[in-house]
Amino acid sequence: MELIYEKSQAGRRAGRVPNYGLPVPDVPEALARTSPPRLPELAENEIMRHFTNLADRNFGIDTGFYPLGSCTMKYNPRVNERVSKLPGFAHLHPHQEDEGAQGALELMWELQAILAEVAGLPSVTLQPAAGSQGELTGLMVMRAYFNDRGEGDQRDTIITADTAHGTNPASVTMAGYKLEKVATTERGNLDLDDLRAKVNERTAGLMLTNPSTVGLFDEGIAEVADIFHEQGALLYYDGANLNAIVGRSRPGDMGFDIVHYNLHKTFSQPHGGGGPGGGPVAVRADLEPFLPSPQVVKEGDTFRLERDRPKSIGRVRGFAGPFGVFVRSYAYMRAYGPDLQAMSETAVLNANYLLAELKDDYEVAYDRLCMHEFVLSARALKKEYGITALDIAKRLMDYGVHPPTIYFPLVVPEALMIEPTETEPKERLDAFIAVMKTIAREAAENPELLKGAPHTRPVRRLDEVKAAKEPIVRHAFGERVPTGA
Amino acid sequence: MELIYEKSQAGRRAGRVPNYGLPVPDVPEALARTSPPRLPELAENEIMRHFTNLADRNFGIDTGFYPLGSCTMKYNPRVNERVSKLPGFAHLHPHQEDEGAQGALELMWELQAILAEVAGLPSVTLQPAAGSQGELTGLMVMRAYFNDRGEGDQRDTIITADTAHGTNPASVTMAGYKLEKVATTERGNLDLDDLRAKVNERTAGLMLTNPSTVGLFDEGIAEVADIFHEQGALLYYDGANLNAIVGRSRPGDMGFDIVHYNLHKTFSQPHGGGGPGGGPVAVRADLEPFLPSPQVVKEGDTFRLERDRPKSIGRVRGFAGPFGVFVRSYAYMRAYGPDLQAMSETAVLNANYLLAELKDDYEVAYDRLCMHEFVLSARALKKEYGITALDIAKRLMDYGVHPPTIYFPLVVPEALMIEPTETEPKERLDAFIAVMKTIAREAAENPELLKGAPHTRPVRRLDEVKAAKEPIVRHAFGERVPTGA
Amino acid sequence: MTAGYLSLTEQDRDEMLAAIGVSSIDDLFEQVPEPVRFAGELNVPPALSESELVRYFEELAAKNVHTGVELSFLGAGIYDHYVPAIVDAILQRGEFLTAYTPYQPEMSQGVLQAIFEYQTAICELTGMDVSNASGYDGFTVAADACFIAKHATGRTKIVLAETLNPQVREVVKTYAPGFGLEVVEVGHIDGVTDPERIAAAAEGAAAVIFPQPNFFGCLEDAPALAAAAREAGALAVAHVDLTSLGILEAPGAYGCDMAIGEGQSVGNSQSYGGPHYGFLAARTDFIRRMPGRIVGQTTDLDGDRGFVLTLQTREQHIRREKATSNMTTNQTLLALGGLVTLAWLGPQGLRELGETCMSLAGYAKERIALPVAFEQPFFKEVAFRTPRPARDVVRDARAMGVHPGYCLGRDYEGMDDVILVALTEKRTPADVDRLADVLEEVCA
Amino acid sequence: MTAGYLSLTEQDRDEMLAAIGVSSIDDLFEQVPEPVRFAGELNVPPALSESELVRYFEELAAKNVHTGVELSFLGAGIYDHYVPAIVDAILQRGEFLTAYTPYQPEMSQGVLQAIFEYQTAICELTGMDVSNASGYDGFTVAADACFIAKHATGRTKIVLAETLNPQVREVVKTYAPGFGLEVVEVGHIDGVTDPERIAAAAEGAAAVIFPQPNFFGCLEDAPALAAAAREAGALAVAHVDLTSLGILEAPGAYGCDMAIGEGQSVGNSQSYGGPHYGFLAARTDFIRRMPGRIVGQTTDLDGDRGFVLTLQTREQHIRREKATSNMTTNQTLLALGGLVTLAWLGPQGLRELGETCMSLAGYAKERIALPVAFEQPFFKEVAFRTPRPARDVVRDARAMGVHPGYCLGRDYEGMDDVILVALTEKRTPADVDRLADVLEEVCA
Ligand SMILES: Cc1ncc(COP(=O)(O)O)c(C=O)c1O
Ligand SMILES: Cc1ncc(COP(=O)(O)O)c(C=O)c1O
Repeated sequence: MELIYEKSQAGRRAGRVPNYGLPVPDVPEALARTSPPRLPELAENEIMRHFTNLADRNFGIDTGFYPLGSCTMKYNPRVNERVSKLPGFAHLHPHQEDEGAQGALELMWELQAILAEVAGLPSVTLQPAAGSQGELTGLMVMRAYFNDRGEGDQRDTIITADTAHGTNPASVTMAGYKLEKVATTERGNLDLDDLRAKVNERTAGLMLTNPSTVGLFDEGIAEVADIFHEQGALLYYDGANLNAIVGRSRPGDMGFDIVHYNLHKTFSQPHGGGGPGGGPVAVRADLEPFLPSPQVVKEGDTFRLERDRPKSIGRVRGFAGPFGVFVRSYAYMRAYGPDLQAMSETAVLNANYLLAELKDDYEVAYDRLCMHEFVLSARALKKEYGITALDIAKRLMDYGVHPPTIYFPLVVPEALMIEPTETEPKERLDAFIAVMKTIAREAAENPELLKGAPHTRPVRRLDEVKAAKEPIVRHAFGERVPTGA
Repeated sequence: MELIYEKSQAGRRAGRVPNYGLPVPDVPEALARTSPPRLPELAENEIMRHFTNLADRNFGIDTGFYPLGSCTMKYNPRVNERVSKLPGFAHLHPHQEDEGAQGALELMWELQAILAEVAGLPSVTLQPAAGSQGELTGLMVMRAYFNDRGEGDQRDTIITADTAHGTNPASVTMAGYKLEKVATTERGNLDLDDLRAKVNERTAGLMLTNPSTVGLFDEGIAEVADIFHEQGALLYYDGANLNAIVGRSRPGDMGFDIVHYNLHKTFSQPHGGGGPGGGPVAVRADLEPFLPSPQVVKEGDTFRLERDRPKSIGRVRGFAGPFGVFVRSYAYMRAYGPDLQAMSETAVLNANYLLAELKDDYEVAYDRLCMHEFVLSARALKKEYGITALDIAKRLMDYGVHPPTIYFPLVVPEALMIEPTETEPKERLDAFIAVMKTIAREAAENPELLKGAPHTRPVRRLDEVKAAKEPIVRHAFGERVPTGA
Repeated sequence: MTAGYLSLTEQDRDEMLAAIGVSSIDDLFEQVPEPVRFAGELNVPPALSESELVRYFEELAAKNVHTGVELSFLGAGIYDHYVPAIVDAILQRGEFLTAYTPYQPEMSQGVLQAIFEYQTAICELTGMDVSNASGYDGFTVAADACFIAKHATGRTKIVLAETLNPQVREVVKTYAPGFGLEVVEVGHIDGVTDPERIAAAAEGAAAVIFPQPNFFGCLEDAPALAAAAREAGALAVAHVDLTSLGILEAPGAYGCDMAIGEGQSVGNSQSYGGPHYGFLAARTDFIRRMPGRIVGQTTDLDGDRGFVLTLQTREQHIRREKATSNMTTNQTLLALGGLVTLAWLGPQGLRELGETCMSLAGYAKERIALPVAFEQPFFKEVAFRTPRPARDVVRDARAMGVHPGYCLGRDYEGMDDVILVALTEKRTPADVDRLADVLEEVCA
Repeated sequence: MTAGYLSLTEQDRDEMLAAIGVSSIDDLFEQVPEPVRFAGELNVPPALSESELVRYFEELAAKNVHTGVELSFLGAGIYDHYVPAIVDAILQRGEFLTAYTPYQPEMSQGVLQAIFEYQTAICELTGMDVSNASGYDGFTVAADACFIAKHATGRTKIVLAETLNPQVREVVKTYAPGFGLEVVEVGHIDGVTDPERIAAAAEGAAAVIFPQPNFFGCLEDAPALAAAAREAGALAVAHVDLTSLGILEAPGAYGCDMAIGEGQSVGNSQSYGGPHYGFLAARTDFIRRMPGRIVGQTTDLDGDRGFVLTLQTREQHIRREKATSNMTTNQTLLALGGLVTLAWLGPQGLRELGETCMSLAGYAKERIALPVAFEQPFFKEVAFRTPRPARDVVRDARAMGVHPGYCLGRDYEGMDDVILVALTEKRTPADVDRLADVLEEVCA
């Protein structure tokens, strides 16, 4: 398909801007634009078509099944979009005086209360923009806490699991900590012996996903918490997998001191092809003073943004957080009410059903009941037929299914990480099971079919190596390149 | 694709309705529902997917070029949707007191003023729901006018052109008139001699589209008007082709006494896969008393719905008309302002460009400059290769173009009626020209390709005869039928 | 380039004129005879850029007092039921929004299948065999029904219950002369229609049209009315509210020949009266007399299922002056809104919706300290007698932010003191309390 | 079935439990050790049906005073520019709205191509070679730029102009300790930054970040600031407003190494501060140090063009603790809103937008009877000195329905009497007149 720039023609235009006939002040010559940006020039008609046609080349939850592990691709209710666009929310300026933003502040306050209840921890900041920024915020809070206790220099290490998501180690570095990794047992739990050997007075804390990135609940979590707490270290909970346990188990009760949520996973903020998200962080009471500024506070019946927070780590992004995300996630929570636990129960049921039905056809990474997701391995198919996780992923596309997450977690070779979520009906699960079984057969009978997949998408398999070798990351005006479909 | 009923499962549900815990009064047993309607039972997730997938099987202006003659498929600006959904419009109850509906009434008043200016006739009713209902309304006004003059019984005949759209004769019958047809000359004008022979004291009026359904302006329109007016008869203007002449010629100036507009054609109300539309009617001053009730009137600075209209034909539909349509069309007009004429000029330019570029490859019905649309004939292709207008239409689908109107007007054999509209860029026109030339070649070289077309749509060519012979017009629960794609 | 939504550049225009072989736009309009050319500039208000346009429309909209600004109990044919958010999300998809009538079925399977599903839902709700793809609204479908009845029976009298929406009756009377029909109205007794009176009026009639529930909110003895009509050889036509059909019997189940009505209450916003959709369903006998579009199932070249517009020999583009109707454009998009809403509600939701409305109406009847106008079983509307003229009550209540409802005196003699209060599921018991308090105050 | 959005029926559940080989949901949670199970019911507010939910949210929203209720001149980083209607129409399409990050390119060509087009637009506007797919907002991208600069230069000092948005400076300071960076701020002289002071501070610095236009609305001598930075071997980073770039020079054209900023003003609603998108563009030299997603062009098996996420060896899922950033989720949908808006404006519209804003700012300067705080060339904001504390002026003006702007005293000492007035194209000359009149009244 042509790029929008390739459809452009000089002098064409869509939008018109008011012109009030006032004189335009001069810009000092040295500061004035010398050559205009080559933005697209199309009439509105063709802009609408361009993006409609692009949308047709994209797959979303609304298109079909999207079992992308670790991403919790659940249905995104349209009522959440509706309420997020109410003018009182969408057109509220972030510098509006608190008195003129009481509805927004009340909403944030209520959202925090539910988040706190879900985590079992009392204090919440809504500021972080996503899970990763929540991680970084949590680590900064840790540092501030230890600084406050005079242990800031001493505690320089964060421990993560070998199954950890890449953001965890990356956040550790960005927060200025050293990283230490701990092993996972065959059952998928943290290796307690390894842990005991590594946790000491230099340890600032642990970062852990629970259920872990292999979809298993750490059966030794209470001991893990004790090990850290005994050494005066803190536990950070990566909430990416929170969808497994809402109303069934609470990170605070497990012993975690700091928790982030991914509102775009557990609480249905649509991911929009990459974002936005929301990564609130909850902490135990004595860590509250370190949370970012500002914080919503309630005084009598009125709400206020508190900026005078002397021990706070400061501000991690603009304003009070991605407010539009809060509106959607709060709406999602209010549609469930105390039935929120049914959400997690169903997510776990759906995952276990898939696992049960697929484990005869694919190698399972861990032979246990899973939580909200599970990991299959294509190792055997690779050895026997040369069929990789990638080939299976691409072949799924031909059946109208978005592939699962592949090659993650790294501890499982040829990993296929499958997370159906709670909003899928049994029919979709059964259809997926049938397709996966078909593909397993195809791998044996017709491996070339898989190697050449996908066959039905607007493009065939794309060369990612080439893209990275000679990066073309913007349109080269004038030089035409061959276009697909 | 499965029907939504085929995806249904007992006990599943999407929406929830408030339940306030109040006692539910009893319904007398004889009036109570005995067996529940078999409505679909799906979760919201799958409803959204069902209609998303259905949308993917449908083609709109947003998808691509849609040169459906007589339908004026121009771009539908999204700002019109935005303003039509403002709560002050969308949630206004039609029985709201006039004092609480001043904005709506003002909008209708302003819309009427522009419509009047465009038609060159002073009085407008917005009530009719579509062009066809506008026609019927206009004929009822005629009848009321003649009744008022005591000529009601005498004048029992309406004359239409042989090129007339089917709605014209159908409206004539529904209005209780007899129909007489007048011939068209080789140049596409009304045959004045034929007309003079047929117009007499029994004639109530003429219904005419100008430019006509073959896309040509009637060069003798002034004489036509004289012939009718001399006999005391009235002229009705079918405004389906108004997009050709806005700001360039006015029906009132041509001598028409009654005019309807198709807001869903000329003024961009999206057609929504079949409707809604809007069919306002304008009349000359002395016909105003006969227009439907209610009418918007202005008194000082306030607006009011006038219901006390003793000579009115009465009400032709509910309330004051399809108000949401008025909002969109008025917004469309205000985006152009006095430049509205550029809309028609460009529509005519685009059509003539296509005609000029295609007339060597296809037989043209009339060798003249056209207005906003033109008619090609596949007669020669049919004779030589057995390729019909239908085959060409189906083959266009394979090239991602919506087919033109075919087999209309009836006076042209194997007609292809092409209306590009003003919103198309030259690139789209050029692409269409290229495709049409390719198809002309294919007709000669590979007629089977056309006979078997379309090849790329979700279904292949459909059997319309079978559908009419054994009509299946609703789902037969329980009996499965073979499903497509 | 000028204002608006045009796509041609100067250069495009010049190239195109050259290709046509003319030198200016004016040349293209040469075929318009000089005397009927319009030379001036249109005298219309100036062009607005998009942001100015939005601001202007916002200002206009702000001059309206909509449901949401005012606590409103207006109904009387159009209702403030909740339209689920998915409706708009689906209807705003360009493939639906910007498509024409599906003349080319291979390009339009989405719309065609959706209409087929809509027809099925209407048949299920009404207990009928066939539904068209929609009529203009719940008013014109009554005229359509008369046209069918005339041709089916060869008779020329139409009987309307006076409890039928007054605007429905007005529309029928507007159409009647052209159809060659005479209209007879049958008055009510204590808010409902007497089957015996109907039986008498139905003699020699083509059709009897009666409402269920009726315009006063009361439940008619619909089975008896239908029987009275049919015994006289007239077609029995019920004008029904879709939201009632989870609770009230389907017209097909008590012998009606047709069921018609306004679809707005399921899936459309009030929008000051339109656009909405009218539904028209009938027994199979009348399938070839139906007006408007009908979608039918068929197969493609491979034998796979598909959908097409069917029975087109009924329609104007083929039958012309002998057509069953002149209708082309209908209300497909609005009907699609109905289908989506019905799917969202499902059978259980529809029943619950009716129960909630009824329960609120019952609560209003109990809570409001005014006598009811008619002591009859009701659905979602209740008529109350006011001690002062109803118009004054409305005016004074509105000044307190509550619109108590529709003044029946607008249409019915002797009802200047009757106010019709509509209860949808969007009103709460607390809202009813507020209404009751305000009415008490303004009626004192 | 319970509340919410679940799809399983009782029967489904039973069949699935049987297939798994357990007898209850509780069995599935056996792996959660008993002591950490949560046994109770969550103490959260009750479930709401959709219509109740909407009403509740409408009530909350009504407690906010948004632009549109109040005539507002608030800016200071977030602006009330017009967002064209097509933006929402496109962003609400489920294929965009409900997709994840395009890890599987063959499923995601739509999003990938759109990001590629976005990257191109940002490069064009800023005069840079490479843009990422978006950062969280216009605040965090400054921290990202520092991280790049640190690794590119091996230096640990960051220089910030004090005229840079205070919240940008706060965010940099929050991140700095973790990055091992020290932050130095350079004060302004008469509302703008002195290049010589920058030159002095830039010695040994990794980067200098300065705004154009600055937080006071004034135009900086940006080329001189960039030169001062570069001469000292520091990277020159301009923090710019996209709406100015039809009028003001592209940072790339005056030697900047990076250009960053808040994208909200192009294509996003204000939304109480988010979600919006931050943009980050740089010279090619820094491509492998960029944080976040980057889309690149490639070919498929047939040699046809396609797009993929590229240079992933920078990223956390591959490089883990050595990654250029921890970012995964970004702001793609908001950036897409930016792209659509930029395409809608085109080069001419963008220039006109800047001109209209500037002309209104000029008019405000002339019309408002208050002294300007800084006599400098400006873009769309002007700072005025008030005779009373600015906070009081704001309070009193708001009581009259006008929000006159941002109190600079919130961030700058000695500016308690300065108010920053923002002019977007949505304000009219008449609006400015009203502001002027209200200010005159409340300042008297
Ligand atoms: C386990 C885990 N941790 C952290 C993250 C990062 O979250 P975000 O994308 O919100 O930054 C993810 C997201 O994919 C994840 O799956
Ligand atoms: C020439 C002509 N007249 C009348 C009509 C009927 O208009 P509507 O569809 O608005 O009822 C049409 C619509 O196709 C038409 O093309």
